[in-house]
Amino acid sequence: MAQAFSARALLFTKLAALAIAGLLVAGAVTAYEHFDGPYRVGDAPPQPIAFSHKHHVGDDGIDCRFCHASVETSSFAGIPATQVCMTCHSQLFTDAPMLEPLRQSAARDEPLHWTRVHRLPDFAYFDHSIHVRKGVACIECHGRVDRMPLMRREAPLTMQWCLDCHRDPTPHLRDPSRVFDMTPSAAVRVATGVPHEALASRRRLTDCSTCHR
Amino acid sequence: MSPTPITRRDFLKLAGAATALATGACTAPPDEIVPYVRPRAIADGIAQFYATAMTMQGRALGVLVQSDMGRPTKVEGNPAHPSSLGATDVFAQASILELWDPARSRTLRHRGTPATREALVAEWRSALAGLEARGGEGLRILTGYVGSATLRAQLDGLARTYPAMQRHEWEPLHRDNSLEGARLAFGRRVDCAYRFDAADVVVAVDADPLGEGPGWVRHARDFASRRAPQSMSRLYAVESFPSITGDMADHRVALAPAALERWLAALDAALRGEASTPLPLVEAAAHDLLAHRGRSLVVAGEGLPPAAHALVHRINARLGAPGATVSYLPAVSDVACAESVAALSRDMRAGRVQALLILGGNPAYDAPADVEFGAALARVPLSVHVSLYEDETSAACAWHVPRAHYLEEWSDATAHEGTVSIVQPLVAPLHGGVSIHEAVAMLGDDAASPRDGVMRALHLEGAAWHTALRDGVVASTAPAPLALTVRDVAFDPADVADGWTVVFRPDAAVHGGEFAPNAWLQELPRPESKLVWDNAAYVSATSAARLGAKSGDLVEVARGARRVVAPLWILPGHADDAVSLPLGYGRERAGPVGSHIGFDAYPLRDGGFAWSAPCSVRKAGGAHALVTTQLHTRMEGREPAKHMTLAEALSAHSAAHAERPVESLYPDWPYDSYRWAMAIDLNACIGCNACTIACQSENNIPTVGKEEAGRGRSMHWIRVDRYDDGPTPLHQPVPCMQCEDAPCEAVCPVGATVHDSEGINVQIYNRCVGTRFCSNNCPYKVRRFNFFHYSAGLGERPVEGSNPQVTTRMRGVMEKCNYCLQRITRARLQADKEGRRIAEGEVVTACQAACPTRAISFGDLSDPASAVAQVKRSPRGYTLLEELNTRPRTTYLARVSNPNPQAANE
Amino acid sequence: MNSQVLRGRWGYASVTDKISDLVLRRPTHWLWALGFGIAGTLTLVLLGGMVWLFAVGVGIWGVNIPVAWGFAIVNFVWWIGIGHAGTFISAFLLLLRQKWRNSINRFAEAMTLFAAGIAGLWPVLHLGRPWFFYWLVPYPDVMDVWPQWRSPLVWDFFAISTYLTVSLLFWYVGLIPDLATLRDRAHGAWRRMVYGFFALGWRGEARHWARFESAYLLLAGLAAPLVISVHSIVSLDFAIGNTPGYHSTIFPPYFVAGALFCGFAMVLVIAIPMRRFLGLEDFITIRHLDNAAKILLATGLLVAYGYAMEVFTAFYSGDKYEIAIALDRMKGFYAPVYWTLLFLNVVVPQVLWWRRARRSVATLFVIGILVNIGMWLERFMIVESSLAHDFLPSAWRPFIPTGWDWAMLAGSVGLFALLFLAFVRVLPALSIFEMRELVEEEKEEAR
Amino acid sequence: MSALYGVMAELADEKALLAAAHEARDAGWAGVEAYSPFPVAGLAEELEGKPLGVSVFVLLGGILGGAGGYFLQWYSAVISYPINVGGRPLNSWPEFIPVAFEMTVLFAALAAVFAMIVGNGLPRLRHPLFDAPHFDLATRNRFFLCLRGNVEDFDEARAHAFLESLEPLRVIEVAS
Repeated sequence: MAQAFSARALLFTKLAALAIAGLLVAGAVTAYEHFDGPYRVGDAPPQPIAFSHKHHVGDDGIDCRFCHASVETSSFAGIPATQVCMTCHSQLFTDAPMLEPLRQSAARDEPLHWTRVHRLPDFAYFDHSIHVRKGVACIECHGRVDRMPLMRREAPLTMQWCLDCHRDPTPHLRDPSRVFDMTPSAAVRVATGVPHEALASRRRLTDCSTCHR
Repeated sequence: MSPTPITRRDFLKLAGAATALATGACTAPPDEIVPYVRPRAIADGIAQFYATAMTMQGRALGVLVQSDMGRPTKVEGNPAHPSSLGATDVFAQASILELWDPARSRTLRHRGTPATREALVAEWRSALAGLEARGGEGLRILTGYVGSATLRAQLDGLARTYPAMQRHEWEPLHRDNSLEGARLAFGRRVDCAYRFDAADVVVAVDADPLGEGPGWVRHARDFASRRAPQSMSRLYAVESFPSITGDMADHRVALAPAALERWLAALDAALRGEASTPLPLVEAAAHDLLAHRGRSLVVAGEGLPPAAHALVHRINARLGAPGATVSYLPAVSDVACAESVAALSRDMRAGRVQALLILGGNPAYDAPADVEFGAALARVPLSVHVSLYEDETSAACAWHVPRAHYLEEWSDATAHEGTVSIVQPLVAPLHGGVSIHEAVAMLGDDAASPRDGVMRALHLEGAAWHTALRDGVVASTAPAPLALTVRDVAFDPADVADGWTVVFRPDAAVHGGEFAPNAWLQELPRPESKLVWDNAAYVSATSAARLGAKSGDLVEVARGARRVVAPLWILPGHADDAVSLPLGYGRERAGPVGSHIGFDAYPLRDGGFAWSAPCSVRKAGGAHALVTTQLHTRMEGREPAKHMTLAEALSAHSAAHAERPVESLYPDWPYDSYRWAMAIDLNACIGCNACTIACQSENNIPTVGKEEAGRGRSMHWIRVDRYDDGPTPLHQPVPCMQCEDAPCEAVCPVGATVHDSEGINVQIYNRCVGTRFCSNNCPYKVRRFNFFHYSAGLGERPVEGSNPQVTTRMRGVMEKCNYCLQRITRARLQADKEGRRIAEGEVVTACQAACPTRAISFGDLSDPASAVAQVKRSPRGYTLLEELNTRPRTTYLARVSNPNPQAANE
Repeated sequence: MNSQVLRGRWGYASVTDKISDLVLRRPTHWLWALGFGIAGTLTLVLLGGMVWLFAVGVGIWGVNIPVAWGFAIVNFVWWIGIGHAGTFISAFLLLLRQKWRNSINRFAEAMTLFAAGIAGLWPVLHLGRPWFFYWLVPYPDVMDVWPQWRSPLVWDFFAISTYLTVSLLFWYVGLIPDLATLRDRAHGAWRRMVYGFFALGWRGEARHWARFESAYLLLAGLAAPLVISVHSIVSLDFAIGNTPGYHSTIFPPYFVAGALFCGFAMVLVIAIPMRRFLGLEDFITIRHLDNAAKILLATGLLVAYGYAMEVFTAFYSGDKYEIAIALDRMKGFYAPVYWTLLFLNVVVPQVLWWRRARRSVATLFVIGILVNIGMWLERFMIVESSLAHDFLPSAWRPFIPTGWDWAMLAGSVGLFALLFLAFVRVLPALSIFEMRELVEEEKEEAR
Repeated sequence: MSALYGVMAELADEKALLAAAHEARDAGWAGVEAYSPFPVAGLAEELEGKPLGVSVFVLLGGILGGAGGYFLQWYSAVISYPINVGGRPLNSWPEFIPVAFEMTVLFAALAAVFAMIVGNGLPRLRHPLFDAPHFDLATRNRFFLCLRGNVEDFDEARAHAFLESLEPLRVIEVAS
């Protein structure tokens, strides 16, 4: 009676088994890559105007609040209206081709359409004003925008990432008066000491209802 | 609304989703940020409130409207407004959906085809030019009751230019009888403003002052303020249809309309000490009224004939009511609607009307059947109808002009007791509608901007104007009460003929029919029957038995040649020999939501018989599927809604229900910060449903449509249960009880419903997978499930109109009341930024805010001084299904009734 | 004398050839083809229902508030129950050294596998957002959240998946020597390779047999408590809840008994036609049917006791809600269902007291079907009537199934039949090596 | 040593096989293998090399599964993300038992199968024996005793002689 498997058949079987295993692994990896999609960090999407935070914040040293005016009062930090840009750019670089869309917007009274970089799902409610008030600096989430020629996302903005801070905020806090300062928190706290803002309990900060409703 | 029969598109969606997954296109689509061009004063993300007023039948309810990023999203009551005192009714709450309703008229039409404003103005002007010679004879204007000084001024202006012009008024739910009654009694037409807070004894004869009509919200508040056991008033109700007022009465008798008149006559006799035909309750009521001279009141319903109203005025005068419990103010109108519209119709048919301008209203649908208004309209060469929707009248008119919603217009309005308030726009007309004022201005070429028109009409400017604008009321504009002397008017009640009487009633949700396109109202369970998406012919069990019909069977109600076929509904507490037909249904042109549902009762309604008429009723054969949200209205001895007599209430001693009732196996969870809690006073709740719609508006709750509602899938987070087997009908609002040992939470496999540190049982929609175990395990059945993608259904608000602070739920997730978490969060963040605790009264839930009777108290239980903590200490306090030891944060106060001992042994 | 386990004269060779030829030689019978066709059609109905369900939502079923659980749960409990008899036969009877088990365990285990698999399908279909079913699995995710371990549904998830896995292992281990037989007897290189692959190169060496037997026995030892735990946990889906009619401590044993009851009914429903069409009367003898019938009777009595106790405790407890639901079942909207299930599950099985009934193939077949229907109705009664009539009268509302409810139930039955018909074509319906053991034991006894 | 896999006797029934195995042991043969179509009681004991018991692995698997299962629940509910669920204690141990139990059974069962398959050196899809004539009957109705050729001082002639002495149906040479 002969073997059920010839030597070659056996070889092929083994190869097939290996191939299937390989495919599964590859599939899993790619799947992870894809589902990781909305959380991809670091890429700077194209914008109607190649606005450089590096230039405005880093070089010119304009305060965040000049453009993001409602960051201290509202959940929404605020995106500057065309006219806010024009306060300067009606004088400066008035004929720079780069600023054409801006001038068009002002002339035609049509808003600019920026591409959103920091995006949270609809069911996650984030409030800028309270974070700023409690001494969470801009750079904690947005990174060194003063070094970003084009806006890019520094943080994954996953629930896990939010929780990391909500579970132990202290290392990320500084004196509220210095939240718009671009120097890292550690350094600031050496200078000004640890802030003693009254924080909600860790339990409150990790309640589902703190961010979801 | 309904799951909208699934079309090919859904399969495409599915296919799309599948391929999306296949191609791993899971990265979110890039979304945009679109800033303003010019900076705005108000930062986005912060809600603003503006005062304005909503007018119905010429009388206004003052409201504060919430605006998020310039979009009106929620209506609240205006505490400064005398008709509101901060509360609202279902119509005001639902008006936000009306504003955003995509079915509203968007185009100016001439005989159905889109036309330009210029074309209309041109034709109108040329027509008027023709009429000018004869002083505008043949020019007619039809309005409802005019509560706006601005409009009055404009119309007077027109009248000056065209002396021969004639004005007509028509309100389907007019007050001809009471105003005529006043004329009989006082020699002039006046409106009554009641002061239930000053009344120890009230007798309501076929009247529903707590349930509908101008000022009812205020009436309910005043009434409730006198229902606390310490100083409790007594209410007698004699009526044919079980109204809210009847439900709240300490004594109630159900009588057919004719018998009501006899009862009133008997009461009058008894009051005058004459011997009267012995009718139930007459003696007791009479004694009570007399015993409380100056603190008692008799209220007559619109259904009673003018003479009866005159009689009631005389009785009140004898009881010393005027100035104390009732005051008189100039009538909303000097026109008798029925005659006015009949005259107009006559003239139209006679060809005496060349140009007709109809400002609002829908006479082609709701005018008295005998005037055949719609047919007559056809004879008018130039007819213009200004309305929110392209309705029956628009179709019958030559021109239709889309009207601006009251949240889109400048105007002014008058409260039920005469105070003037300003109507200001929250948003520019969404569909390019024009306000009535603009329409009149446009046609009578008056250049002034609507805003200036209002300022001029109210003689307001500068600081005064801005104050009025901010407060929503013009200070001290309430007219001084009229001092009137009452004449003697003979009243001989109609003799009680045997046979049926048909009673016409405004529908509790669609009113006269103007709210038929509103899905929220369509799906609002009617207080008396819990029916939704339909009206029905209401009769008593006895009468039904006589017909040999059961609920749902079709019956034919006929008056001579005119007949209506309607589904029957047996209503406990309804008078025998009478059949009540709610108006406002059977609309032909009420948009995709409101058309072709229910039956139209107007064809039976004459100018002469506006509220009741003799009729014949017979079984028509066949049945209609009526949908009720509550199949079982008996308590089965479980007493979910508790009731006690005044004596019991006064003798009961504090049960301290605020504290935990029973021992638990589980160690206590510490709640070191706030402990939110709610108490609902069944003694104050009148079952008006304002809370239900307020909640729907605040929390973006979708409607599901008749079919789905019939399957028990309504989404209301706070439902009002009704029980008929108590000593008195009981209304019980049931939101989530926020149990501390919540049964729902323990069984959720993914932790989608859990407790937060302030003791709120939160529902995390984005975590919910939809096992529905939580609902099974909820003894109160307050959880609602999205069986289909309801939030995308027909009749919903577009996303711009919904509350941005609340997640819109998708198909397959559970939802429920969360004590308006978004409001608590708003307050918490504010307080936290200011480094303080949330103050008492800083958080007001939507249901609490809307409630006319302040039946709902809400607050922080950890503060023993808080209102809710005090209320919970009341001896009437109890916990729903306490024996289950779920330890709810929401508890109840028992209903109390204050029967007259004399009546008991009558 | 037809009470032996093995009828007629069979040797190692003949018994091997007989059973393996069912797979390797027997041509397709037209009845098999017909059955396969019908089952396939019903399966398509199930698939269609699933597509529609995923497209628009669970609203296509009759579920509502208060009755948020519908056919999906009823069918789940019913199918998982059916599965239990297989494990009971293969595990318990093995431990109890019941040699009559050898000729019925293989297809009974297959039945278990298919039933449990179909049962496992329902909870997923039941979900409002089925695509998130994996949230019941504990894994480190970007949300940092975990399953809520206090929920019986999570216990269910672990119980069902464990049960499926262990049943599969048990079944497969038992199959290895038979697969080797098929490998060695099949014609055609491909068939030999396929069977050979799954036989893992089994040679039947003595020490291999030793390990094989101890592993097999240990698996049986594990499967026995497992099968008890599974339906106990399923019963906790209800008993943990506070709903009157759910909240009852007798549920676990009551459910296990019920499971075996309808499981054995299903064994009869399958065994009777199978022995007929595959000509297995010599292996699945009247003795087997008789024993199965006895177990059916016994478990039926346990179930009857359960019903009695449910009513008794309701009134004995004096709990007004429990009393109300007990009365509602007898007199309310679902009374017809209640009395029907009592008749089918309590009255009908009493016939089995008569030896002649236990030995009448036709009678057993009919009873088997009736009991299966009865047990489905019982699950329906427990799940729906309790929810339709709980604490607040204002919330009372009956559950009325839609066409999709019925269609998908029928579809699942079709899928079961489809799997089984496929099984008898590709794998030995009886355990060959255990039949050889049986032959040997019979020889011993003969001596 | 030899090139042969071994020499094998084909026997008619389990008795003969048992006897043969016994004699082979008495005759001091090493590397004896016995093949049968069903487990023959006591046969394994006749051959040298006590098979390592599967039960040990099952015990270990069970302990691992149970402890791991409970730890997983305790860690996620108490340490990783403590949440107030219906007022229940974080470590609701009675409600953690079912999952722990299921995990115990699952891991024990997996261990059993794993131990059996690996212990038997499976899968082994190709094997010299499969080339031996008549060996296909080992899964049907024949019993084989095989003397392995890979042992010290294996003498093919003696093996033949010994096997013939058992009066088998036939003696087969199995090439390796």
